[in-house]
Amino acid sequence: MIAEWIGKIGNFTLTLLIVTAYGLFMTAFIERIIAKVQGRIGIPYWQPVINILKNFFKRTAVSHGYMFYLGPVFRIAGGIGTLAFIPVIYGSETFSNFSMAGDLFLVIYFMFFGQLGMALGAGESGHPYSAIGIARGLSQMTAYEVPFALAVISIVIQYDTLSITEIVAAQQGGWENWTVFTNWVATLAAMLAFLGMTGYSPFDIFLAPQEIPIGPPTEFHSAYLSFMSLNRALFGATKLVLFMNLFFGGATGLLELMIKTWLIYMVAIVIGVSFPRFRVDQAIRFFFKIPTLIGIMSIVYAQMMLTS
Amino acid sequence: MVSSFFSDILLHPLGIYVLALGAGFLIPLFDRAHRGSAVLVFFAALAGMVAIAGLNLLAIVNGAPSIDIETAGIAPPFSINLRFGLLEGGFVLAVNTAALLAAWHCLPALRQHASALLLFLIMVMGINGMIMTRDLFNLFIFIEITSIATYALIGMERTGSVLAAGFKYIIATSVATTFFLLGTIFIYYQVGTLNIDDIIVHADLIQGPIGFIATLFVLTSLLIELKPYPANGWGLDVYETAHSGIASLISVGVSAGVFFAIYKVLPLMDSYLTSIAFIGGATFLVSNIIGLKQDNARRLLGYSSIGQMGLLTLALALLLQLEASSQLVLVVGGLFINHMLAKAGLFWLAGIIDRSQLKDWCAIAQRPGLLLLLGIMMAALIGLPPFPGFWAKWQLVMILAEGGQYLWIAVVLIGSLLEAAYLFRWFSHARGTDNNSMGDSSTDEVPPQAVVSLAQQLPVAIATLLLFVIGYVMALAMNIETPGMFLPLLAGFALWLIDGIRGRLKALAMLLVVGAGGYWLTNDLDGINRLFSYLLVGGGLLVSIAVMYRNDDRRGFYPLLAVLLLSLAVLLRAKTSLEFFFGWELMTLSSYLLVTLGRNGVKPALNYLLFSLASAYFILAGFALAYAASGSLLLSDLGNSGDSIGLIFSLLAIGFVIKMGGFGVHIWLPGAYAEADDDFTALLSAVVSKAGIFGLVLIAANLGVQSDIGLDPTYVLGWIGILTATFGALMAVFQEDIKRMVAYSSMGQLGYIVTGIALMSHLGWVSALYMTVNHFLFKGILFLSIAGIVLRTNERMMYKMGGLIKNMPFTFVFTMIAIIAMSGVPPLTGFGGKWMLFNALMDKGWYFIAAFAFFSSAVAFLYMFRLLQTVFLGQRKLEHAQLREAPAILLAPQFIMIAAIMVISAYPRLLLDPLSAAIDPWISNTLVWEGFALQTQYGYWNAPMIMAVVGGVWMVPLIILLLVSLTMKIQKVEQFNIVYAAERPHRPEDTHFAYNFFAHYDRAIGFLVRPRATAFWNAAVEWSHTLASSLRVFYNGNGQTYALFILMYFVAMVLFNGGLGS
Amino acid sequence: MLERLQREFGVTDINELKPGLTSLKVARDKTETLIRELRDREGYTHLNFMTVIDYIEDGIFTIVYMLHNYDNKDTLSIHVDIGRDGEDMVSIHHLWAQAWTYQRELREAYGIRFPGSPRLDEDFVLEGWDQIPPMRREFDTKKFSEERFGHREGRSSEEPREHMKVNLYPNRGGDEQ
Amino acid sequence: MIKSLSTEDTLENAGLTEEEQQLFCNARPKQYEPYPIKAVEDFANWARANSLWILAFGTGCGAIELRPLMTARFDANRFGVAGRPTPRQSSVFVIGGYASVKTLKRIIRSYEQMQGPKFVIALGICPVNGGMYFDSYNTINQFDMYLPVDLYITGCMPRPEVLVAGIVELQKKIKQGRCDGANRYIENFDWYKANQKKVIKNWDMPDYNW
Repeated sequence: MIAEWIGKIGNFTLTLLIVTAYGLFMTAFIERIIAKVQGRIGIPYWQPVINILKNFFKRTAVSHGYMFYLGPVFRIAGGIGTLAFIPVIYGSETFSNFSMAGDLFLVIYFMFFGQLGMALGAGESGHPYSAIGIARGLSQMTAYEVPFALAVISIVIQYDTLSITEIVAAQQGGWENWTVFTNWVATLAAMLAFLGMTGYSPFDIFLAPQEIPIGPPTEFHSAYLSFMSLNRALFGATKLVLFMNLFFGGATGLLELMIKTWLIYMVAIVIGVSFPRFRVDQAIRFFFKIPTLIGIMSIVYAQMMLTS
Repeated sequence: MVSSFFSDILLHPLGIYVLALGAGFLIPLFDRAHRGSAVLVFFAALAGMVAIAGLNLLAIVNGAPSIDIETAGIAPPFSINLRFGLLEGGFVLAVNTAALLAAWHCLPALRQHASALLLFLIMVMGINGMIMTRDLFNLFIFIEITSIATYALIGMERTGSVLAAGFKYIIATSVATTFFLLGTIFIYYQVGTLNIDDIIVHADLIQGPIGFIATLFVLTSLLIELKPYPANGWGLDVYETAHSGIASLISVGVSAGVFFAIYKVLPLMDSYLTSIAFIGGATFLVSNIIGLKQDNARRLLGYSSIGQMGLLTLALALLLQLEASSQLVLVVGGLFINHMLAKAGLFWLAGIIDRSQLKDWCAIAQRPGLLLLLGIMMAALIGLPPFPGFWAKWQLVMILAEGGQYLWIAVVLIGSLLEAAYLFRWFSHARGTDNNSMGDSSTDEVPPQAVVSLAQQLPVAIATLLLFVIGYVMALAMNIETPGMFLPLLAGFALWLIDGIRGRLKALAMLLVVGAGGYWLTNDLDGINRLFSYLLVGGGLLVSIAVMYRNDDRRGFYPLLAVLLLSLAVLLRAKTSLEFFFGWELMTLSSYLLVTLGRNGVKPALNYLLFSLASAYFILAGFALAYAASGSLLLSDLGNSGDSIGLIFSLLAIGFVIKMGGFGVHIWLPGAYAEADDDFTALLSAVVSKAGIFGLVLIAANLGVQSDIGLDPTYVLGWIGILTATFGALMAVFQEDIKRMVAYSSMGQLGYIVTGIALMSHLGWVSALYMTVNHFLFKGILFLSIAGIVLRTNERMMYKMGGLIKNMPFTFVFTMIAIIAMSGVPPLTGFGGKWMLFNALMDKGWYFIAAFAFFSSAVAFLYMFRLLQTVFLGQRKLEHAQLREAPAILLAPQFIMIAAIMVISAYPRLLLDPLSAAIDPWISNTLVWEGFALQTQYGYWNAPMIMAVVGGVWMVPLIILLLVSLTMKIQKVEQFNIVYAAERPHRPEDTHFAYNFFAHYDRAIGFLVRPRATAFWNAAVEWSHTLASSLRVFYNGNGQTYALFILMYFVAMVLFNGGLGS
Repeated sequence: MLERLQREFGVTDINELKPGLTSLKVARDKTETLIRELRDREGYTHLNFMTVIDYIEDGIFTIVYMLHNYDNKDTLSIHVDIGRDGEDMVSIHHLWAQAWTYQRELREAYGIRFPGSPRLDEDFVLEGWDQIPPMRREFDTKKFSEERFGHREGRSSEEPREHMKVNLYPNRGGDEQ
Repeated sequence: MIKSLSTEDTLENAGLTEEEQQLFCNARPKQYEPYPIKAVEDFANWARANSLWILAFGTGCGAIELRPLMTARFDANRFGVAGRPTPRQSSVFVIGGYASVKTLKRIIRSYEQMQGPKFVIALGICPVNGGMYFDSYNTINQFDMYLPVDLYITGCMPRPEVLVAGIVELQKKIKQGRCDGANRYIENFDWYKANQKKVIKNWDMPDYNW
């Protein structure tokens, strides 16, 4: 029993390191692509790591209170936990993490864990910009959750299960079995929601580096910031893995994982560099219109699939 | 000789007349000597009349035959005879008692003229005669005697309006009695006798146009005396202007006499029963509609009085029509006694207080005794338990349902609701709408209080006592499980007696009483009732511990709280729908009164009461239908209702959903929750709202499952639930008032539970019950936290707070945990409920409801975060720098509930197994456990493992951060040490982002939550007021017009009943 | 128009500096009515700026209001002389809301008071200024700067005219004209 | 509020009203030592040097020279330079030329809100000796009297190329562990404060803006 748990924890630590490293690498990679588009060289590949290290090596810090101190802890716990409940590579015991603890529903709800804790930490800093940023971020979250929820319901209808492993299993056996091809409506709705989830332009108002200096994390610095940067890489990669699992057939190996997630990420990046920013109420209205409609259609589509 | 004289003459019913007439002679005589002695004679005579009636009635109840009095020594039909039977005895006793009390009440006015004393006796005697006589012409005589005596008494006060009213009265009654005489003559012409019994025997002789006219004249003139709408303007003026004692006697005494007269002649009127019912019903409904518009207390009572007589007439006619005359005593007698005591009491109170405008009644706002009397009278009048009206109305509705008279049920219930509306509006005025219990009431302008002596209150108090006694007797007659059902009232009364002692001691006593009583009431329950008893009674006690945080006087709070909590126990204990309804109404009444005790609670409480009563009437209607369909009052027989099961389910569900603040009928909820006392709000939300859930579970179990048919209403209910959840959450987002916000949140969370129950599947129910427990836990914590915050900051607007985490760390942590438990974020309890609900929804195929559930739980994050952010985080106000943590007695129950949340989060099986077991009798278990993991068709949920993983992934970064912190110099800074764009903040107020927190959200989808429901209900109120004023057009105050109306009424009656041609 | 102004307001020293820019002088007491007249009747709806010229030699401040007429693209420069030592000036903040910012600036830089102008005494650019207003010509800014802000040794400065002569235009060798 | 006697650890915060005293932290800043292990310190310095986050606070005309740094032509991203909108997260403060007294107050506030190690680059001649504003009533002449400067880049105005060269130079200095401006500030805290208060007359902020 104990040995089993130690094994699990060891495996998970490995997954965690790989996914985090991959997330960091991908951040830099995307940055470099953007730089290339702009005719620059861009940051070195290890720049995100250096930034995180630099912040760990800060020698001073301030604290606004215990919730402020715990905010980044909650944040990264949210990221790690979310990863813990997702099987990363199909068929691999090593990368199945703790997905036996709960299903897709658990993952979706656990995503809030970090956001809530982080929001509380930022709130205690007493900075009005933090509160404004969170207010905007949460509002936007309620909006993109709608198409996402609809898409998730659609695929749950389709596969008749909430277990991520089983959803991936159902998509094995060739690209034509992937959700993106079998249930493209749900995938479309989910990918639109994904744009909001990643927080890239045009849905990055809650960070808004110019108007409200970087929103919720305004007061965070030093090691706190390192935690949050780590989480940003980790959580971003985790969301990609989740989307890959749900809609793009999962991955049977690390290489497949990387290629697929990178491609999914590119969607957000391409749209992000092409469009200007929405105001938050515009963003909310946007999600309640076309994406929600597509989401509703996806449920109808899934039901039709079942009956036919 | 002497003894036989007593027994034969004085104690004989005839003694009533002897006493009246004898005293009539004696009074002027004694008056010459001394006014006081005349008064003594007067009272002796009245008391004698009461005694005679009482003793004779007792004898009859004990089996003696009814007494026939033959005058002139000749047997009827050749002479006038009087009868003193069971019904007559009851009426006579009631009337005489009321008269005695009324005499006491208006003694100061009566003793000014010796003749008034005389007239009063004559009037009472007249009424007695009307009740007892069996002779038609004699009846006319007594009516005339009464009329004239009444007229004279009305004129006792010689002001213009009184004289005008009296004149209109005598004209109207003269016109009516003229027709009566005509009718009598015609009947005599056809039958040849005036004896009513004889006429009934020879009823077949009354025929043709003459017979038709004769009976119609008799009937209509009697009905006119009862002041039916619209020919009743004259009566209203009298009620408004005459001395309150006289008015009360007109309202209860004269009306009783006439009513009994109608009862006597009804055997002749078989063909008119429908008209009579219609007249009664219309009068009841219309009077109560018009009553809404009244600002004058006495006129309002007049409308109520007329309405009640209408109800009595309706009940009488319908019962006879349905051939349920065996229930006459219970229904009509109950309604009559109830009306008589309550209405007379209200008239007397109106006389004592002597404020004509309703809004001036705040004169008794600081007089708890008078308020209590007023409240009891009104509660009795509306038919709330335990008063006679409750039982009578219940029985009436049951009989109507059995007879299929659904329209009349609607009339009775709507009319009652309207009556409740205006009566309790009055009560609200009396309660004083601007009542501040936070202790700074000294700054408010306290209106001059009415000065009332104890003696003046005596008649009202006696009436109250009689109401209770008769209510109890009726309860016995209805086979109610006494004394269990009356325990709440007893406990409340006991606590009321010690209401003078110090606050905390009272609270302690209350807890002990409720604890003992609750245990006694609920210890033999099992299954789902036992589960709910833990929640409602045990949980109620737990939350109630917190009431000890206040040590102020809180008059009335503890007794009412005991009544409320024990009535919940009664509810759980109920085996029959009657017992359930009894508990339900008791709960409604006590929680209403508790809400009025809040800061500005009176107005929202009125809303609360009206919606609660509406809910109760839906429930009543549902039970009535079920009774009609299944023929049983047992709750477990609800399912045998055959085809009407869908309708019954709908009615009952509407009732319960209203009580839970469902979408569209939620407008009472925020106000009541926000304005009630802070600790009581916790109870209201955490505990009392569960009564609605219990009801829903009950009907879902007994109706939905037992009947074994797919119920379409459940799908609607599912949507109602989820819309409630969504809109509750959305509206909570935009509130500034912390209590309103959490109130809306409460509404939203209950919505999920409704949906869970509506699923009608095992998993759905388990999720609903699980969420119920969870809701109890987190809402209890939240509202108690808020109580602490409000106590310390004396503020309810969230933007006026901020940064309280530094002062109230425990409250913050508790609130945070409660909010995580509410939000559904793993690993705490909320997740389990949401997970099961989602699984059950998917299982059932309610996909869009599932999507809504998702959305609303996301929206819930907005307000949850706002609560934490704007109250505890952000910038602390300067004046809050020295605040202390909430009192320990408030924190203790919260701590216990936090511990419960933690345990359930880690081992939900501890809770799920009993829940599942409680549901098993209805739906077989579908929970599959694999180790610690719960499995459904779709997914799995391993709570202990989730807890362990989350704990792990939380602890590891924390340890790392702590280690890293060792290498850094971390400075703890103050609230203004923030990056403020290179400036510095100047005041916490302008640095704290809190007001209109989600302005952008409002811009995006705020149009969804504009107060449409409120607008709708306001329009409904407006509409009913318009209707009331348009129905009032008949009352122009002109005696001639009124007389004309009476004539036209006859014509209308003739036409309505087929004209002369028949 | 100018004649009318001369007649009604006693405007003097009318000077057409260039086409479309005319300066004129008016007495202190008539300033407000004149400007109001120009704004409401003559279409000079825009206050370009207001400033002060310090004639320390004459002991006066000349306050300059620059008004512009969008219709005929004409600009009027209205000069008002006030005494240099503490005489205050009529405020026109009620004519143009932005005027109070100018007046605040003038108060801070020159010490001219505009009674009634809002927030007049708040710091504008100089926070916590404790000397005589710095733009008055009697204020020795170099001396103040050296006293207050110090002076780093090793600094050499060149007279621009000499520097340019030597370094930039050596060939022209100092022949002016 | 009763305030404990001024000791070594607390500052007087005389510029604040009594009501405001409780709203600001009054602790005296402390110096920090290098990591005890030399290798760690070197590694840390390498990381710091390669991740220079510049505070986006344009304090003078030099601010305009910072903008081209991020463009394709100069691409300071290559050196790990990035802009940061909040001083809490920044490590480099570029003083963009002249600093008026009013701005100096904001510069001090922002500098103190940055977390150590932190570096200051003084751009242009004005921070050195006042430059063309040497006789202004409103512009300080010697910036290093108020805050420690780690690197001067002179000129009026220096071109972005020079700025890039300066950044590389700063990186070298950091790697060598010679950029201890933040510690010098704390070491001579009282001297700096005296100088600051000499020119900033309305001192309505705490003595150290945590």
